[in-house]
Amino acid sequence: MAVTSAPDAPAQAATRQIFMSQALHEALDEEMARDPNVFVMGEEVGIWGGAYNVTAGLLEKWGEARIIDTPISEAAIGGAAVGAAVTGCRPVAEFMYSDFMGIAMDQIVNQAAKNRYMFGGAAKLPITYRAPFGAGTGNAAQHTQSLEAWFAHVPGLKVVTCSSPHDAKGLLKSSIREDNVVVFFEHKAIYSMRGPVPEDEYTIPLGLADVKREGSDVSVVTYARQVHYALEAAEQLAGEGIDVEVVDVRTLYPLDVDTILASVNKTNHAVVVYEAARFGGFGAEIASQIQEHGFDDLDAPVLRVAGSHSPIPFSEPLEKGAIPDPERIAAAIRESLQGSR
Amino acid sequence: MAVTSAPDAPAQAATRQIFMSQALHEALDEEMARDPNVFVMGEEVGIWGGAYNVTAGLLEKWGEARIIDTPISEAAIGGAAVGAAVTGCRPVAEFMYSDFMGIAMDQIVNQAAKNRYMFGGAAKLPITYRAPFGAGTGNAAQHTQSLEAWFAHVPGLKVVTCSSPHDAKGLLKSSIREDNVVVFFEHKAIYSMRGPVPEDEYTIPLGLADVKREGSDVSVVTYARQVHYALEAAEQLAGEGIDVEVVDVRTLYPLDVDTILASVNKTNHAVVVYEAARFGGFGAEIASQIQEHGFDDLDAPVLRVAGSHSPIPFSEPLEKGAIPDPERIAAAIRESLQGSR
Amino acid sequence: MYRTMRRIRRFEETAEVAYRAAKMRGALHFYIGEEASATGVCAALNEGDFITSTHRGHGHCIAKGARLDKMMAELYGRTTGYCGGKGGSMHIADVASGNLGANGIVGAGVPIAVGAALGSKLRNDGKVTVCFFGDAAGPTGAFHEGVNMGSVLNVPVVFVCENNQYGMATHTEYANAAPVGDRGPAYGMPSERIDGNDVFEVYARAKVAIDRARNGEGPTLIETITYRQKGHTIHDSKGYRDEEEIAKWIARDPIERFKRVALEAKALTDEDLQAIDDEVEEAITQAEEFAEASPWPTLDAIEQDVYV
Amino acid sequence: MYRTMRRIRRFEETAEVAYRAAKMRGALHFYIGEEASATGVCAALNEGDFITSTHRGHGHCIAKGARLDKMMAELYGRTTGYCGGKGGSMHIADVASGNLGANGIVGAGVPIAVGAALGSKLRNDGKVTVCFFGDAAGPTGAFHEGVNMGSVLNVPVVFVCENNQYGMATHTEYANAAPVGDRGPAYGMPSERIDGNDVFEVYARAKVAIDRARNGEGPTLIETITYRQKGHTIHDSKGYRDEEEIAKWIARDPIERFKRVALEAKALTDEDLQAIDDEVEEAITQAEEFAEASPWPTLDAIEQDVYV
Ligand SMILES: Cc1ncc(C[n+]2csc(CCOP(=O)(O)OP(=O)(O)O)c2C)c(N)n1
Ligand SMILES: Cc1ncc(C[n+]2csc(CCOP(=O)(O)OP(=O)(O)O)c2C)c(N)n1
Ligand SMILES: [Mg+2]
Ligand SMILES: [Mg+2]
Repeated sequence: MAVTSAPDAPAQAATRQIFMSQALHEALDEEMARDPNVFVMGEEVGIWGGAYNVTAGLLEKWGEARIIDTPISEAAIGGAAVGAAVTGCRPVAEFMYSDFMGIAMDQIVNQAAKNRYMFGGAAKLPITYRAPFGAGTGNAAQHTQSLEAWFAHVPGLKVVTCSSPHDAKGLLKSSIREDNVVVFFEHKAIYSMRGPVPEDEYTIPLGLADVKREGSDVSVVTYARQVHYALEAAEQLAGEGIDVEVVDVRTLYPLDVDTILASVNKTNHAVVVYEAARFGGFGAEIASQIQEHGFDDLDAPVLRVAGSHSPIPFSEPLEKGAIPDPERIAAAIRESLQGSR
Repeated sequence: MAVTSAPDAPAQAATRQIFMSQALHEALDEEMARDPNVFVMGEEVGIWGGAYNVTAGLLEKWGEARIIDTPISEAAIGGAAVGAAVTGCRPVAEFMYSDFMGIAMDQIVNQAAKNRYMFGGAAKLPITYRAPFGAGTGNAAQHTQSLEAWFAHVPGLKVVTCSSPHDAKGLLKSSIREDNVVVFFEHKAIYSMRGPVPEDEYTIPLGLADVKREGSDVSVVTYARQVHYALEAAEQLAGEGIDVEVVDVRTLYPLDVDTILASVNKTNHAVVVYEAARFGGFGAEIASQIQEHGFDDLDAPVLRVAGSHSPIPFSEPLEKGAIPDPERIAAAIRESLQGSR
Repeated sequence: MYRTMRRIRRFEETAEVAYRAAKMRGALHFYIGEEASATGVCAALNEGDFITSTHRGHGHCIAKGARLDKMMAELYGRTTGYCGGKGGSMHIADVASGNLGANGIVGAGVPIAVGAALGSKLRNDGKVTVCFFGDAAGPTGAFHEGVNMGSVLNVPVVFVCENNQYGMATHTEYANAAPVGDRGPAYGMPSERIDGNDVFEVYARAKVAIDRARNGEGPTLIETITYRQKGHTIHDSKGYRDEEEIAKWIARDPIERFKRVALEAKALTDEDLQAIDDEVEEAITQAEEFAEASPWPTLDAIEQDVYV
Repeated sequence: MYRTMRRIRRFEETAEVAYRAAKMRGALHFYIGEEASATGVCAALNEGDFITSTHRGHGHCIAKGARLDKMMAELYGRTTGYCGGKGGSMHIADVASGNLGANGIVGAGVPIAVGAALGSKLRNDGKVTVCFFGDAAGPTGAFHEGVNMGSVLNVPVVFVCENNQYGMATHTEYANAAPVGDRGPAYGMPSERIDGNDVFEVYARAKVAIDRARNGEGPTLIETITYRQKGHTIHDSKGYRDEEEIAKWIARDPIERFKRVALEAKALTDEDLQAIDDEVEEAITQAEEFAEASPWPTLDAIEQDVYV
């Protein structure tokens, strides 16, 4: 894990190595302690402890009133969060897999995202929708999607991802404290990744990208699990004398365009990496902004490395081949630099 | 209406001026006559005749077996189309407003779009989902969205739009004949626009963009209602000596990148126009592709003119201001050309 | 209650005239003929209780205590409207008075109401939420998920299905395999179908359900049987209903009926009613003038209120 | 029917061993203990009739007549599997035999089944569709919209809720405000709750419903009460059930029960059963060998089969 520059993480505080799932758990637990209006609802968040163990133990600690197991009713989960939020609660609603958010799209998009606006600002919706996303677990097409582009395109939502336990905790805490609707995506292949997390409390503001590795030759702009693949590619290329900068955008909306542009201004080359299907994915927004605002900085087109134009296949070799990996990222970086070096 | 170059529209056939709603109606009617497996289902498609009159009269002609009024059950409409299609029908399922597709997202995305793939090619899903979209009618935030970017991002779907009665009819007929799932968006502000439609039967293949106006200085790439605004802007700018080419992409997936690139190769300037919220909209995909494949052709960054980062407001001046109009398109064109002329 | 029904009726009649004079646009759904439903139910609520409403929401809004001037201004799309002109008829909310909003999505208010009631349970604030929805919401997934969840979580909510016989041109008996008000057993809660044009009955039955909810005894499902005297929207001129049916229901008009009963029972005199009518008329005139005189929003408002 | 149940049981036991030997990955949901439900229902179907299945779909698939070798190969992720390795356990379909697919989305099969039945009605092909779903699908909007629409459109479909007591760790009585099999009245159709571990009863009751559907008399809702003997997936080792409960249900194992009844009634002898077991064992071995020997798909397959 490269250095993170979270502005308010204490510089010398004691840290431990914990799993990302544990970091998320701590964020929930601490925010529940901090604010009695925070509660958690979702399928299997209580007795089971969450499909990825994030909420394990919270039911025992906080009781049924605040750790609410729901029936399989994604639309009602999405909508109940709206009603609870408008009337003063601060719900954290979990979708077991982001793939199931299709069922709740109306509530998330037509209700949660728009209520404040439609009511002329007379309502506040401090909701956090948590959802695991991404491939790599052999769960096939209906449990592996990366749908962040849908939500980033919806005015009224903020969209957050995380690539490390440290970021996960700090960003989730900020998301819960937000007075806006946040869709918080957790990549399921990195729940069991360990990383340093301070003992002391900290938060990470939304809307700030983080340079996970500094470099001078090319900017790789990415988020969530692909940050790790990008870092691997960077290590690989370091041996070839290519110095790669890796920018983790973290928050998709609001997007920290300044940090991205500053990086491209330095490197003059950009590769955008995301796991979702390439066509129409969130990386297209990043690429568009880079070329629009950094046109004169670019020595080569912004390239994209992304998922295949297919649902995620089940069979292991196919699943692996359907999403970016360090080799494909490295190849795109080489392509980007071709001619300019 | 500028000249359309639909390849298989007979050159000299008799045409009439009809509404876009009528053109769509004819497409449905003709395809129902052509193939007994075609049927129409949706809310108020029968007795009421469709919210925008497209299906008016079809119930009387084809009967309840093939013009099926459903309860308000968007998920079931989306899913029933899947079951009917897999077993050999060719359903045309209508969502009264594309805004309601949030309720059917799971069925459209997890079922319709993926069934064939998940089953290893052992199923065919000839479904057409029709849906009115877009602003301009004062119907406020939940009846005016432009959600095409969601669907274009989903492998397994084809996404079609139309900007004229001629295109509407030809493209809808092709969509119905497609053996894949098509999401067919109709901009509700142009249902009552008239245009020439041949008397004789014709179809327009999916996947072909159409140059609605030729020009040499800048390429405006757009679709649906914004084609008209782009043409208005082009007329306006012609007076200033700026020669604008207007490319109507028509099919968002598969996207006719070749036609777009050929245009940019000629003009060296591109402005992408769409009505949806700018951030993460489909225009980002178009812009990304142009800069990626046409980097050396570009004398300026690809600019985007798009909707505000807000739900669509109700009040007339706000609604107008929230979406692109000819003035804003013209301004972006001037900006694109600034410095290079 | 007469005042409330009269306010609803006259508000809408006035809006219709303004709309036809092109002073408004967009969708306008009239509650005319259904006034007893919102009025009776809301009369049984305490101040501070919550409601969720529908696309046909003027009645709920007025019955819950909204100001006519701010409503009318919203229909006019002016800054002084409840939503500053951003919402329009279909999205009027008055969160301060407990109205969590009209809703353009059929059925969508049901889970929202359950969430509001869940909040009340959590905060132990003693409030009840009433969820209004139309008969055509009966087939929606949101209705089902919401009502089931409300029952499972045992929250203080009352589901009120307003059966005005139609959803657009579709008859309720076509769309619903069984009447909504008969479905209580499927959700482990009491349910009943009542005369929605009798404001006294509506009040009495709603009161029982609301008390039950407030006492922590769980949700109730009530179907108020009524009739949409006008078309689905102001633009509906379709011939899917016969005149006879409409006439039959106009004869059962809830306001006229109230008058008859009240006069017969000598609870009110003609003069009393006239006084109320006059008062309502004044409020309506004032609302219209207020709306007409209010400023239009400016373009800088477009991207405001999206986020806090 | 014994053969079918035995095939299901042994297929899954074999898959479990292979999975634990890391020959498979992803999600694996065992139907063990519930075999009588799929077996009884599918035995009452004609060839060519349709079913929709669930994430726990091996039983439905086998009972509908699928080949074990192609199923096993799919679990192994090989090209020779039903889906060429693209679907895996949760997405096996055999459209040719009428199995319209397992489904990873709880409740999502319900509208699909209604659509298949609607197709049959349109084509007048005399086919019936059976929709299998779990008890935890009872609260979903898809269930409600689908069942209501099936009733409204009066299509030849039979809804079979397999109540195995749990959805993951959530007890069915917690999630469902009322049992699914009691909800017929809410959808204007007959419904019943039956012993899902008694293959004869399941067959008999399913037959009645299927005949009814085939005769154009409309849908039926059946709840087969059974038990998930294993965890939710192969990875489930949570302690939310007590051993006693599990033991009680293992004592009611549908296969052992069938044996007892068949032997007592002298319908079959020990030798008959043994012969079937041997035959099944051979098929299983063959399936495993077939899967093991089958090639992995190559990368060019990734973007194939997305479109026709
Ligand atoms: C989910 C959804 N589907 C369809 C519509 C379009 N629509 C608006 S109102 C309406 C009829 C609603 O009928 P009902 O619920 O009975 O209320 P009523 O209009 O009779 O008051 C329909 C179909 C919608 N707004 N939302
Ligand atoms: C819509 C949806 N929500 C949640 C899940 C996650 N999930 C998979 S199986 C399951 C439990 C299903 O229980 P039930 O329907 O009773 O079937 P069973 O597993 O008992 O066979 C859950 C919650 C899902 N697959 N789909
Ligand atoms: Mg109605
Ligand atoms: Mg179950």
